[in-house]
Formats: sequence, structure tokens, C-alpha cells
Amino acid sequence: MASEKKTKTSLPIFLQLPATIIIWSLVGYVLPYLIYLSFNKNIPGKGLVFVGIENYYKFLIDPRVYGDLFRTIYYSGLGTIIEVILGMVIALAITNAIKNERIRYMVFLLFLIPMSFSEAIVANMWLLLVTPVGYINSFLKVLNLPTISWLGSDMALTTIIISDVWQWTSLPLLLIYAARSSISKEFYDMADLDKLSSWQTFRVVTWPHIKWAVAVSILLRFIFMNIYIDKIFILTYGGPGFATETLGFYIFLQAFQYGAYGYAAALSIITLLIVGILTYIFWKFMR
Amino acid sequence: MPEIKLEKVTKTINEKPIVQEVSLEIPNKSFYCILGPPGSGKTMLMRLIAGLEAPDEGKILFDEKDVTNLGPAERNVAIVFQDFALYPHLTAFDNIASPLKVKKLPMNEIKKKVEEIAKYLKIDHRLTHFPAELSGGELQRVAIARALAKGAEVILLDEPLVRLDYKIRENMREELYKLQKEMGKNIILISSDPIDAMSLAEKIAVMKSGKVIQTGTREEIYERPANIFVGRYFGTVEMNILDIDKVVSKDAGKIIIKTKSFEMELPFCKKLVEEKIKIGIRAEHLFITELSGPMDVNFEAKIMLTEVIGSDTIIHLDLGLNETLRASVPIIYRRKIGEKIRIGFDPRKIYIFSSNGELLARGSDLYD
Amino acid sequence: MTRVFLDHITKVYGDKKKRVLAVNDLTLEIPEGTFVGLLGPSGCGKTTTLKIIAGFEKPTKGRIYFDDEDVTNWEPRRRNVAMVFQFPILYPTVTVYENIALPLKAAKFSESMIREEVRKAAEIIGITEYLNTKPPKLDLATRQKVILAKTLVRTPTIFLLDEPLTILDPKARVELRTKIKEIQIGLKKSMVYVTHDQTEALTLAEKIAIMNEGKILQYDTPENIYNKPNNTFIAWFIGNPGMNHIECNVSKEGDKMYLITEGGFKYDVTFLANELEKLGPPQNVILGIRPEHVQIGIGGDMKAECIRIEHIGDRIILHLKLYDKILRAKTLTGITVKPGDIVPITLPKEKIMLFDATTGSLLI
Amino acid sequence: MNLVRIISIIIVIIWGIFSISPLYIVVISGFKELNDVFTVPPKLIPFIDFQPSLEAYYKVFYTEIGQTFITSLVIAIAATVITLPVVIFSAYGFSRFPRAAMNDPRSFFILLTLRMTPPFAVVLPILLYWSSLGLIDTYPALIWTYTVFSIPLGVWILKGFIDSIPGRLEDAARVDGYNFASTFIKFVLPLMASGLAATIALVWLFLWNEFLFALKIAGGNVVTYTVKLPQLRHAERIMWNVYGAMGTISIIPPMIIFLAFRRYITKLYLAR
Repeated sequence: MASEKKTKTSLPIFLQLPATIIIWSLVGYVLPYLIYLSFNKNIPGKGLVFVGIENYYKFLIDPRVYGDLFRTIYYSGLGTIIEVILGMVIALAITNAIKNERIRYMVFLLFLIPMSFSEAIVANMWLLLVTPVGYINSFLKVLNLPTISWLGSDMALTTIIISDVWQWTSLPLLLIYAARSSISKEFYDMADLDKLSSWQTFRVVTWPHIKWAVAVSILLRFIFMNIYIDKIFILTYGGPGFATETLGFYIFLQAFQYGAYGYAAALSIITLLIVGILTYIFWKFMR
Repeated sequence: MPEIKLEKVTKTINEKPIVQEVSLEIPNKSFYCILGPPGSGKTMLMRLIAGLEAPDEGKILFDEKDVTNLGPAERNVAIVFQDFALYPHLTAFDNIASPLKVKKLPMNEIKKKVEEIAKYLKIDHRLTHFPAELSGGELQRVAIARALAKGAEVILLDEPLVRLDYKIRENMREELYKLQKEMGKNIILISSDPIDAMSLAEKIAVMKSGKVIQTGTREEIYERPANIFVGRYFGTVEMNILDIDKVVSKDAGKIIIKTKSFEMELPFCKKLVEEKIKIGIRAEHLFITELSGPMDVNFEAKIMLTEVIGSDTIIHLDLGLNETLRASVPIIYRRKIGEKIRIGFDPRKIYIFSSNGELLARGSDLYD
Repeated sequence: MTRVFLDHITKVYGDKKKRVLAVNDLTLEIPEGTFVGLLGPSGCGKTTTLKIIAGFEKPTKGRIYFDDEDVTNWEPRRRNVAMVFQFPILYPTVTVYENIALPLKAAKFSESMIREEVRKAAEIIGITEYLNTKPPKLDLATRQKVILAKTLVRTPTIFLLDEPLTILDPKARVELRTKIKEIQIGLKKSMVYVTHDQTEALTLAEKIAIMNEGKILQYDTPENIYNKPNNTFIAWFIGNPGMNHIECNVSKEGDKMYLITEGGFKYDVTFLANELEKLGPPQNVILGIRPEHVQIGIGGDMKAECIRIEHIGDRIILHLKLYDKILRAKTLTGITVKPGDIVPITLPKEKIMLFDATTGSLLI
Repeated sequence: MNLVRIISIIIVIIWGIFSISPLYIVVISGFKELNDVFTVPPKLIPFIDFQPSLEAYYKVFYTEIGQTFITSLVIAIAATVITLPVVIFSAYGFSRFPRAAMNDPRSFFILLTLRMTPPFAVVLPILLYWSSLGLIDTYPALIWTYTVFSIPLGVWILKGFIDSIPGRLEDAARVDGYNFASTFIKFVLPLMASGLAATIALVWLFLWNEFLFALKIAGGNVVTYTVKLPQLRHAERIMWNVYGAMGTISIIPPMIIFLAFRRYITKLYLAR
């Protein structure tokens, strides 16, 4: 009898134990060490020297950070907006255009393929298209149009956004299509009987049912666009100049190019706080 | 075998009381029904009896033995869940055999037993099928068969009929009755449909908001509902409730009580004069005087609507002054809407409730 | 006001591998201003029939006529029908007022007229207080009322209702049932009402079509369906509980005619001799009698043992063992019978029905 | 046919071309000889525009490039295998005992945060951690790092699947008399088999594709193909056809997994 009660209370803890141990075996060191690093400075020959909040102060006065922040928000903001709007338009277009359910589902699956690849693979794939002698430019030549320097300072960030749109429009598409498909046909039957116009039907039937998916898409895309720097690393390595340098890539450079461990750590902590807040919003939203 | 006793059982989840201080005695080998509207805590009560949940407070006794902290495996109970909870990856045979396999019985014995039960429930031809291939009625039978296979003396049925078509329900009720009689098990039916309770149960516990409001036999609850809620709930056609405007004492031990639109005479009773009251009249206790002859209380009413159900008719009546009544008469009665008829009833049949809804007396009590 | 005529409608779902015959060569006429109930067990094709009338489904075969117009290929919006679904379909983000007003706005009515129409409809249904509320805040019954109000502001040719009360709790069900009946009486419009609940069909409809397996078994007034069911399925399906069926052999003894069973049951049917002669006479028949028509008590010419007493409200259902057959009798309370008692019973001549034992169809 | 529908069809066609053409170009590039890769006009149709060749694939499989695929495979499989039981326990706990001490929403939030952590922000201290242990650029270091970061992903996916198995079944099994362990083995595991397979596939795929950790935690002795691929660019003459071939090989596993688990697509990719 007593043992029954005991197992009941200890079982859940036992179930979480392995995961907890493994995670904290790394995070338990990494997180405190990251904080420790952020108050130190890596001086060649001397190693780490305590410098207080200097690294955080440097963040505030570093002119490069402001350019990076602007590019980060431009990159993830514009990318998110394009992806979500396109995703919604395509999701609704598929439903309108194709009446046969099996064909519609196959087209839908086809449109999701890009999202199944990783950031790094997509970047490498796009390299074939956008490199100066690549496919797109040779198409432009065939059409007698001027070629474009896709990875030059004017276009590079746009090119990265385009490759991201190619890959990730699938996500809003998936979520919004799923939400659209779960609307009972009876709603549309009713709108049909009420003789509502296409716009009225969208406003009172479709939109209320998909707005949740739209919001989730926006949050997810905005967060994930800021998590990975793979595309930037592979396509442009932050260049030319600072043209594609986001805050994330700047942290990477500080850490591994300039060896400024302390400053990189401070920037990392600021990033983690921002992502943490975004994650919290997402989490609250999902519940 | 087991007589089940619950003593002040309380269960709280997320600080919300689901079951509150419930005390019940469920006699041996009986057909017991726990009746209550959705959300009244009856399913939680079932889980407590089965041992799937442990109560926060109170005790559960099986034959005087405290089983409060025992799991369902150690209690002599089986459950037929509302959604049947059949294992989708196992055939009907394996589903039924599941409680036998735990006991590590030899395979041929398991086979014999499963086939015997399946035959009894007329599903022996469906044993090789998976749950996804069976109809609603068949799933129900497999679930019952699994419960029987455990050999438990107590079988808990959680809303076994709500998922079935209206007419299949009628047949299933018949079979549940037979099952209890022939197997001599203790069946506890959890239901929100008073018809189930009326037609099957020997004893009934009516629940509302986590509390047991009344227990008793069908007659006891029908004749003396503890309050207006039970009165309305426990019947085929909802009970009519009328507010009493005025109670006037009259000479010779009589009083007159007045609703908005009619009045009636009753023997003197102190309670009625002192308190503000309501009266309840069941639809089946109202008669059309032209057919039944004049009754003790008669009045005129306007027909709002007649609904013929088979051989019965439900008449919606307007008494004027915003008072309406529903009468159920055992004949086919078709009249024009708006026509006036005379209605009567026997004041012995009425229910007298206090203003907060508790039953004060039956009309017949006053005549003794 | 429109007469609707379904002419030999067949509807097949699915592809070659898995064909489902939902509606099977169905012909049905819904006269002007009539309330027709489509009654049958789940999966009998009644909802499909309704959707074919509305135009949401195209029939595989057959034609549909509104008056004399062939509307088979018309889109739903052109047919101008009003439909109430099982689950109240309301636009969730706009108020109840907007919900009711939207079809009028789409039809470009003037603002003041819309306001007047909505107010009137809301008053009839009794939802005026909810006009500024949004649907998700309302309970199911109120939402279904809003739908009813919405159908009122339009002037549809026909009302189609698809089990509108099934998901409601019993109390709301009765209330709304009454409301629907009142509306129909007030408007005198054609209505088709799909349900699996015989009570709803019997109380609401002027004519009932009983469906099973995609076919209409009987199409008649509620009284006739109750009193003269075409076959044993209908006899069982209608009634609470359904009709008793006793399988018997017909036997002739001199100029008398009896129905007998192996267990010793014997019932004099000499009064039907002529009709039976005309039929052949059949060897096996099913004797049908409704539980409420079995008479109990003095004067009974048969003895039956009471094996169970079931109470339903103020009615009693006695389960009687009559020789080798089980018979149910429904009476009022006030009878003092205990299980085990032998009670005399009568099966009144004028109430019995005979069905063919093999096909189940009504003989007499 | 109304206007909305016509516009819809045009949108679908345009997006279809935009979605597919990069894939097509990668695949044909892999079958080209180096000289055929970039030409004006581009050579697009095999056998007509250019003669398909396996040159690039020979280069992939007969040089050290091929080895990087095996490295990726080994690491991804090893980490998945370690992750699996841990994830099953944890996901089951979160799903079935939501009110227990370690399963409250806050713990789940920690997991989610870990899932959303940008690798670039933590790769430096992780690198320093492994070098302090002297394990930098070894299999164990990368495998362990991967395990830590795939647990949140796995739990997040699998919990969704376990949530959809009705808890009633376990109640029924308990009433039948099974104890916790046998209920789990006989009734829970078989029912979550497909979900488990999907989880394994997705976790594996996540690791197979990982780039930044592979670059920094390993990258010298232990080189995964994701790290190798961008390095091809630094060669004297860029072997674009090898790019195509490696790209083609790397998109095969995601495509297979994607098609195999298309039924759960919404669930899986919402988790990703």
C-alpha cells in the first residue's frame, strides 16, 4: 500500500531524470561559463582578464552593432512578412485552384519539399544559382538582359532573403493550409447559401479560422530566422564588407575570427535574452 | 460479493472540487445507477470506485475492507468505458483475452473462456476483427466482454448508451438488464439520461456539482424528489413548476393557494402559510377533464401546441399571465392552436417546494 | 412557395474500389408548404438527400425539380434554399446582428430595412438581447436559435434542417422543437427535416418519409405511419418501445383460422379469413401489436407471466412471457403486478397487424 | 470559372516552377561534367543539351569527400540512439503526468528555450568546454553535444504523438490488471510506434544536416559532409558538379523521410 503511493509520486521524476542529467551535463557548464566569459576579456598571452561590464558597455557604443541590428531586423522582418503573406496566398490559392482532393494534396506536398532541407543544404544549392557565372545569370544573358551581381554588396542580403523565402514559405503554407482545410465545408456551404461575395466569405469565414495559424507562422519564422546563420556563412560569409552581417554573424566573427571571447559572450547573452523573450511570447501564445 | 461503501469521499483537481464529500452504499449484486447531468462529477466518482484515482479525503470500502489506496488491479472491478477504450492494435479476441492473459492462464483455457463469453454476447463471429472494423454496437459488446472476462464482481459502465443510435439503445438496455440478472453481478451504471436510470436501476444516486443530492429507488426519487432540480431532471417530460403568489388561510382547516392564473384548495398546513412556496406538477398528472371527468382542481387553458408522439400527446398550454404548462396525455389528441380546454389534476399528486427549491411535502401528505 | 420533386435520384460515393450507395433510386415529392420529416437510422442516406436538394451534392443519376424547373445543375446560391445544419454554423468574429444581416447586406438591402428585418426576426425567435454578442460566447441552443432567425430574414423557397436538435441538451431540444413548429405554422413554408429521432419527426412533420439503406420505405402522415407501418422495420423503428413481433404459422381448423406457434400460442383470426384467403393463404406470418395496445386485466383470454417491470416516467412497460414468446405491454401506473404474476391479457382484434414472415411487409 | 480561381491557378503554377527549378538544377548539375555546369545558354535537358556523366559521383565516392558522408551518418545515428530512450521517458512523463513536480509547464518551457537557442550564441562556451576536457574535435564531443540539443526536439515531437493516444487505454489496461511496466510495453509502445519512427527520423535528419556545431566542435579530424561542402569553394577550381552531386545526395534522406511520414507532416514540422 505504501509502496503504491510512493511509486505514484516518484515515477514522473524517474522519467525525467535521464533527460535532465544529459541536458544539464552540458548546459550546467555552458551557461555559467558564458556569463563568466562576458565579464572577462581574452588578452593574447595573458588569457582571461576580468573587466567588469566593459563588454556590455562596448555593445552600446559599437557602431558596427547598430548596422548589424538594422540588418538583422530588416532580414528577419522582411523575410517573415514575405514568407507569411506568400504562404497564406498560396495556401488559399491551392484550395481555390484544385478541386480534386488527391491532386491538391500532392501539390501541397510538393510545395513543402524545400522546407525539409536544412539551411546549409539550401545555401549550397542556391550557390549554384546565384554565383556570378551561375544559372540565373546565364539565363539573363540568354534573354539579353544585364547580369546581376547576386552576391555583390547591393544584392547579397536580398539574395539571402530570396533563398530563405524559397525554403521557408512552406512553413506558413503548411500551417495556414492545415487551418484552412480544417474549416468545415458547412461554413462555405452556409456562405454560399447566404450569397456572400468572395471578399465577404474571406472576411467572415476564412480569416477568423486561419488568423491563429498566421500568428504562429509569424512568430516561428521570426524566431528561426534569427537562430541560424548558416545561409550567411555559406553564401556570403557576412560580406561583401558588412553587407550581410547580422548580429548573429557578428558574434560568430568576434568569437572565432577576432578571438574576442568576452565581447562575443556578452553579445550572446543579449541575444539569448531577446530570443528567450520571443520564445516566451510564442509559448504563451501556444497555450 | 462486494458491498461498496464510500465515506465522505472528496477529490479536488487543480483546486476545483470535482467530487465533494460523497457517501454512498452500493448493495451487493444490484443494478445501481449514478445519474447526473454532464459535469456533475459522476465519471470521477466512477474512477474513484475503480481505483484509477485516489481520493484526497475519505474512505472507500469493499465489503468492509479499506481499499482506498489499492490500484484497480487489486480491486474486484471492471470498467466499460464510454469510448470503449479497446486496444486498437489488438483483435477483438485479444482485447477480451487481455485480463485473462495477465493472470497467466494457459492458452486453451483463455480461448475457451473468451469464446464462451463472446458467444453469450453474440460476437463470436467477429473475434478475429480489429476494433476499427466493428460497428458501434459490436464495440460495445467487446468492451462488455472484456469486462466480464476479468471475472470481477463489480462492473462499472460509463455512459454505455450515449454513443449508440436511438433505437439500438433500446435493445442494449434490454441486454444490460439480462446481463445483470443472469450473471448476478454488481453493475454500476453511470448515466446522464434519466430513462436509463428509470428502466434499469434498482437504486439511483442523483449527482449535481460533485455532490450526491439524493439516493433511493426509482419510486422514491420519482415520488419524492429532494428538490426542484431532481424533480425536473427525473422524468420523461419536464415537471411544471409554478410560483405561488399567495396562500390564504380559510376556515375549517383549509387553505387556498393561488398561482398567477388559478387557485386550489388544500388541507391546512402550517409550513405552507409560513414560507414562500412553489408547486410542481408532472405533465403526466394533468388531465383533460372532458375525457377524464372533472378533477379536484380544474381550470381553463389555451392550447399553444400539440405534439403527438406515438400514442401519447404533449400539450403545451397557456394559462395567461405568462404562465404555461405542459401536459402529457396517453392518447392521440389533436386540436387547433388557440382552442380553450379545461384541464384538471389531483392536488394529492402535486409537489410543494420551498422558495429555494427543497421539497416540503407531497400534496397527499396534507390529506392524512 | 415551391413544390420540390426528386425524380429517381441515385447517389454513389467513392471510386471503383470502394463504392458507397448513399441514395438508391429515390423519388420524393415535397408539396408546397408542407413539413416533411426524413426519418431513419444513421447512415440511411437522409442527409445526402438533403444535400442533394440544397445543391451541395450532385446526384449520380436522376433529376431535381423546383416547381417545373429542372434545377439539377443549379449551384446552391441559385436555388435559394435556407439550411440549418446539425452544428450551428455562425460566423465567429462578427456579432449575432451581423450574422443575421450578412445575407441581406450581400443582397444589397438598404441599411434601415436590414435593421428592421433583423429586429423582427430576433424578436420572433427571442434572441434580441444577444444581438450585440459574438457567437462563441453563446451556448449551443442560442446559436441554433440565431441560425433560425437568420433563415427567417431571407425569403427562401424551402427550408432544409439537418438534425438541428441532436447536439442540444434535452431541455433545449424540447424548447427549440416547439419554436420550429411555431415558425412552420406561422410561415407555411415547405420544410424538410432530417432526423434519427422519431419523437422529433412525429411531433413536427406533416408527412414523414422513413428511410433505410438509401431507400424510402414509407411516405405518409405520422398517424398512418404509426397505425399502418408498411413493414416490420418501420413498425419496430416507430414507437417507444417498438412494436411486438410474434412469428406464427397460419392454421385452418374447420371454418376457423388460427395463428399458432410451437410453444402453444393460439390466436383466432377467423375475422381475417377472407383477407387471408385472398393472399393465398400464407404459411408463416408475423403478428404485430404495439405495446400500448396490449390490454391487461380482467377479461383477458390469454395468460402471460410477467417477468420484468420497467418504469419509464409514469408509464410501465411489462415484459410478459406468453408461451414461448416475449411480449411487451405499456400501461399507466396504478396497476399492481409483480414479477412472477400471471396476468390475463387481450390482443385487441382491431389493433393487430399481420406481416409477411419472409419479406416483413404488411399483409393486413 | 471565376476570376479568383483563374488567379489562383496562375499563382499555383508560378510557385510550382519556383519551388521545383532549384532542385532540378542541383540534380542535373551533379550529372554534368565540370565544363557543362555553367554555360551560356545553360544546358538543362539531359541527353539533348549535355551528356550525363558520373564524373562528379566518382569524385565524391573515391576521395575523402565520401568519408565525410560516413562520418555524418555515424554521428547522427549514434546521437539518435542515445537520445531515443531518454526522449521516450521524458515525453511520456510530460504527456501523462502534467501536474507532477518536474513536468510543470516551466520545465517544458526550459526545453522549448533550449530548442530555440541560437547555436551561434552558445557554440563558443561549448567549444571551450570540450577543449577543457581535451575532447575537442572527437566523435564523443560532437555526439554528446548533438544528444543534448536533439532531446528538446525529440520530446516536443513525441509528446504530440503520445498526447493523441487516449489515456483511457492505459486506464483499461490497469483495470485489466497490468502493472505500469507491462502496460507501457504492451499497450503504449505499440500504439506510438509510428510516432516513434517519425521522431527518430526527424531527430536523425536534424543531426544529419547540422552545420555550425559540426564546424566548430569538430571540423579538423572529424569532418561531416555539411562542413566539407562549403570548403569545396576554396579549391583552386571550384568543382561545381561535385556540389551538385553532394547536394543531390544530401537531399535524398530528407525527401524519403518527408514522403514516408507525410501523414504527420503538420505535427512534425510545427515541432521543427
